Amino acid sequence: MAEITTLAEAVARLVHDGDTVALEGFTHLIPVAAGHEIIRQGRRDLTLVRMTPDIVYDQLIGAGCARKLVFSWAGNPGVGSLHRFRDAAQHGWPVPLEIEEHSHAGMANRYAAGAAGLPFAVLRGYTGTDLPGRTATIAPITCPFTGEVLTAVPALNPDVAIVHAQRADRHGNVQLWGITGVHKEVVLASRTSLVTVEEIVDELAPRPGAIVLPGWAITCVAEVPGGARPSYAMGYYERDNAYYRSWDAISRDRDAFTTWLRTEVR
Amino acid sequence: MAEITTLAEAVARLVHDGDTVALEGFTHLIPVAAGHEIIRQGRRDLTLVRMTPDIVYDQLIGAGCARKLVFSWAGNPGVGSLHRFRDAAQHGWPVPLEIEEHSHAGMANRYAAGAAGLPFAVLRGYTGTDLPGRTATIAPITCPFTGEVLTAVPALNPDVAIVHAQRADRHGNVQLWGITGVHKEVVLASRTSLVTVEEIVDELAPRPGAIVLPGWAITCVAEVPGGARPSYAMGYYERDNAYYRSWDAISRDRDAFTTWLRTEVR
Amino acid sequence: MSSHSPGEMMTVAASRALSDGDRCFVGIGKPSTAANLARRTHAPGLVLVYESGTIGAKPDRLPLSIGDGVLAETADAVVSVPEIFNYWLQPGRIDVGFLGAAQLDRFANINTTVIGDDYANPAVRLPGAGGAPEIAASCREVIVIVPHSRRTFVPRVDFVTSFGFGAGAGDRERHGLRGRGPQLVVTDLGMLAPDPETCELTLTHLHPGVTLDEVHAATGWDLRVAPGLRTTEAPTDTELSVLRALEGQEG
Amino acid sequence: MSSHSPGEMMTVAASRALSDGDRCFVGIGKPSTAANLARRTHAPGLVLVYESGTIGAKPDRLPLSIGDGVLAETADAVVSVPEIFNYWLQPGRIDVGFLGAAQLDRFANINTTVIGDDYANPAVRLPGAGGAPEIAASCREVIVIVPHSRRTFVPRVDFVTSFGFGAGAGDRERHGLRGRGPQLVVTDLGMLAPDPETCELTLTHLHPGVTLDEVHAATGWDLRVAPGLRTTEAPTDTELSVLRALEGQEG
Repeated sequence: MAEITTLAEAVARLVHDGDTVALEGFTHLIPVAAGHEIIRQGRRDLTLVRMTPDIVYDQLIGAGCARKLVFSWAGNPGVGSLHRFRDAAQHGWPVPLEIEEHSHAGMANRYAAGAAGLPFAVLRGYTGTDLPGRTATIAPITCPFTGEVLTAVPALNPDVAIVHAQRADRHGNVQLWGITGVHKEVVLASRTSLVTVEEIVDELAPRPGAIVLPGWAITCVAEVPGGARPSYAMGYYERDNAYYRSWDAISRDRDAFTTWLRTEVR
Repeated sequence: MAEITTLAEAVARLVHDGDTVALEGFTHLIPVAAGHEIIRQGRRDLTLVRMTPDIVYDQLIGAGCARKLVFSWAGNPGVGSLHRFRDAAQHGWPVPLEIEEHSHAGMANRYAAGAAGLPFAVLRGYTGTDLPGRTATIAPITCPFTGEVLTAVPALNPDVAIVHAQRADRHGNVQLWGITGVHKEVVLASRTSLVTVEEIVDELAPRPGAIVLPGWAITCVAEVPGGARPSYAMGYYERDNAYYRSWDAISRDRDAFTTWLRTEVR
Repeated sequence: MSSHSPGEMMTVAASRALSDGDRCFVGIGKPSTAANLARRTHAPGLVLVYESGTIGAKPDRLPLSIGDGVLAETADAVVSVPEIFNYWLQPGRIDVGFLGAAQLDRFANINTTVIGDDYANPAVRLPGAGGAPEIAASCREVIVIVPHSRRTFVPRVDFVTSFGFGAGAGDRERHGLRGRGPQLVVTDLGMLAPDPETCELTLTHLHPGVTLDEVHAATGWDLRVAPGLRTTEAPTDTELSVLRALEGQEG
Repeated sequence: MSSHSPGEMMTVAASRALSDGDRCFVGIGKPSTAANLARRTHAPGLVLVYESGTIGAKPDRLPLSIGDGVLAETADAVVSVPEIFNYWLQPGRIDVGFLGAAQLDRFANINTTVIGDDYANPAVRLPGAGGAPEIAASCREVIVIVPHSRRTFVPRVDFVTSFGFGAGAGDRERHGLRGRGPQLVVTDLGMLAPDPETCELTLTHLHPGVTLDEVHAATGWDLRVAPGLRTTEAPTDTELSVLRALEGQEG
């Protein structure tokens, strides 16, 4: 049974310096408020995992929380580069950032293997590209029946998964709908998990397209209305596109970013 | 785009002597009417694939349609044995039946690998049991990252998948809900597919718990109300438990079965 | 205290082995009855998971198959069959798996495949594995429910469909199996548990009114008796009335 | 006939490459605009598949991201991200994949990872692979949309993020790749296609008003011209008005 608690308590309890932490949400239901709480609590040396590091990871990286990033596409979607990510990866500011990069198919399968309790996943992927030469966590594997050579990637089993969802009930059962991305996989793959939700309700009325994650498979649930802004929560609010665009200017400059961090997060 | 046609036309077009055919439906939405049509059309030498061969496979086997059965649990659920299956496997009546047996986890993963276009799947399964010694399609596989030894099973890619569902629209998009079993996997794993449905409607109103298979991923759709009886179709009719019980007496005896076949199917 | 049948005692004893909050992988028949009884008595928070993909089912009557519509209608979540095995059973999320057996041996290996030594020409062809091999491998522990008879309780199963303790202590570890295996066997005569040292099944409980001789007569090997053999507590009035109400609904 | 911009010509030319009924794996930006334009003009039955898991999306406006809510709301089915890659892209169910590029070389290999020779200390760190490597591998064919410039059209990409034809003919087959790879490159100046023999990209079309010299000047290798070089048909009034209505809606 998930414990229903505050965001601050949940992050304090689950996220420790040096942990491997995955904040997921494929364009939808991104747990931005939880990311800010990690910054406020001053976590360091995190290995951050995410298929699509975008604004919230740029913020975590710029705030110096991360020593490593595991990802498949790092950018400000529809706008351009992640300047804090580039500054850390290219110039080591504020701290050096190691990277481990995959494709979406590889990352999705790594979570799926983690959720399934397997040490690796098999896919048709990466073939002919320069990624296997740069990423140690890509290896060939031979089909024992046909002899065909495919690609293996190791499971991802983060210490903590953090995702956002629309609703939970008082037992911590979580309901989400719309684009569900890798929400289920990352929660099931991780040793512990935190789900922030728009609201906690007495009963989860069934809804077309909705999936439910049972409360007993989740560690903590925290009610955080608006917790996915500036991304969106279908049925609650739309994506704040102006914010994505405005992030470009804030993040381009170390001083502007530092000011933003001091005034908006800490 | 799926072609919407009659059951007889679809079976005539898709199911040929010697084909590998999977009629799926995990206790729910079992395509019984389609199985009877295969019997009526007199198909022979089929390799029949199904996780849970039950009454309809007992009938197909008793009618002499099959030369091989690939399965994980063969019985009359809640009642007992499949007498036609046993008679074919043990005494070769009406024709000998080769068997290839797996566990549910293995079969489900074989379909999933087939749907994913992979030659094999990896699972933690069969370990320590006598199944690998009897079933050639089970092999060890070593994780290239940890060295751990797991189990591989080859993909299933039947010539034809046949399943039943609640509804389709006029483009052949299929909607089903309740226990969906391996419906999606078997349709996607197979070279061609037939979905029988309770009704064809103008529009598939969204429904909690429902999944949709796009019409372009299906070969034929046929409207066959009651096509899953004596199994059930959630929202349409209940399981006919008396029929499952009555099958025991019919199937125990070759003559009784032959009479049933002549009067009820042919 | 009303009288009870051996079958009722078996179901009640199995239900008591389930703790509130346990996640239980349930097969149809006695396991389902026992699990539903537990949920209505001492374990209201028991999470019922069926291999048909229903997680957290709360049926208001006994389901008639592992894919009964009442399971889907009352579940917290309904997932595909590949998902239930891969994401929910395989990683060890399930506390207790319930299994039956056509044959069970002194090291709790289970046969539901064939009776007889010749796989190709068996004396009896049984239904096969179903979900059992992976339930036996992956659940934290396994409970076997099986009526006691010499036909069933054999020194060595003809076919290992589901692995118990193999040839004895250490075999599960050697195979890399993560679950603890069969920790309890409930029959209509008593209860057995693996010896902590040897993993051989030993008799720990006799059901009320059953004699040791009866158990020996129904067991196909020289069954050892655990130190401090006890008598199972008879079903309470509540257990019996809830069980009978459940079974009366069936069919 | 109203005048049009080079960008409009590029989008229109790409949209024309899509056939009615095609299943198209769509990225955001120009590919999404081109696909939505095609669906509103000559290919109403085009099936739009986005990597966010939306299958058969029918957006009534241009989506703002590959995970825009309008895609989920209008899709025939919404599936998880692992499923969209494993069950839908990987087995070859998609006819056309649309890709962009930061660098594209003469054998249609694509770089979206790093500019510069030193992966650890790149001149420019780009977003990375995303879905592209497997789109390039698994779709029946790939269309690349990319503005023409020497910075982009390089003899050899600094990093192969997505495999085109490697070092030339036969390389896809040697790698066991099933899709036919990039069959069309649409730029703001013209269109390129692989030579049937060598797989080297050759110029097949000039957009109206563009000269061969302009194309050579914007290409970082000695670009060969296909036999029978043609001029792209200018956008029709319908194409332009539908495109402008679409783009007016954006943002």
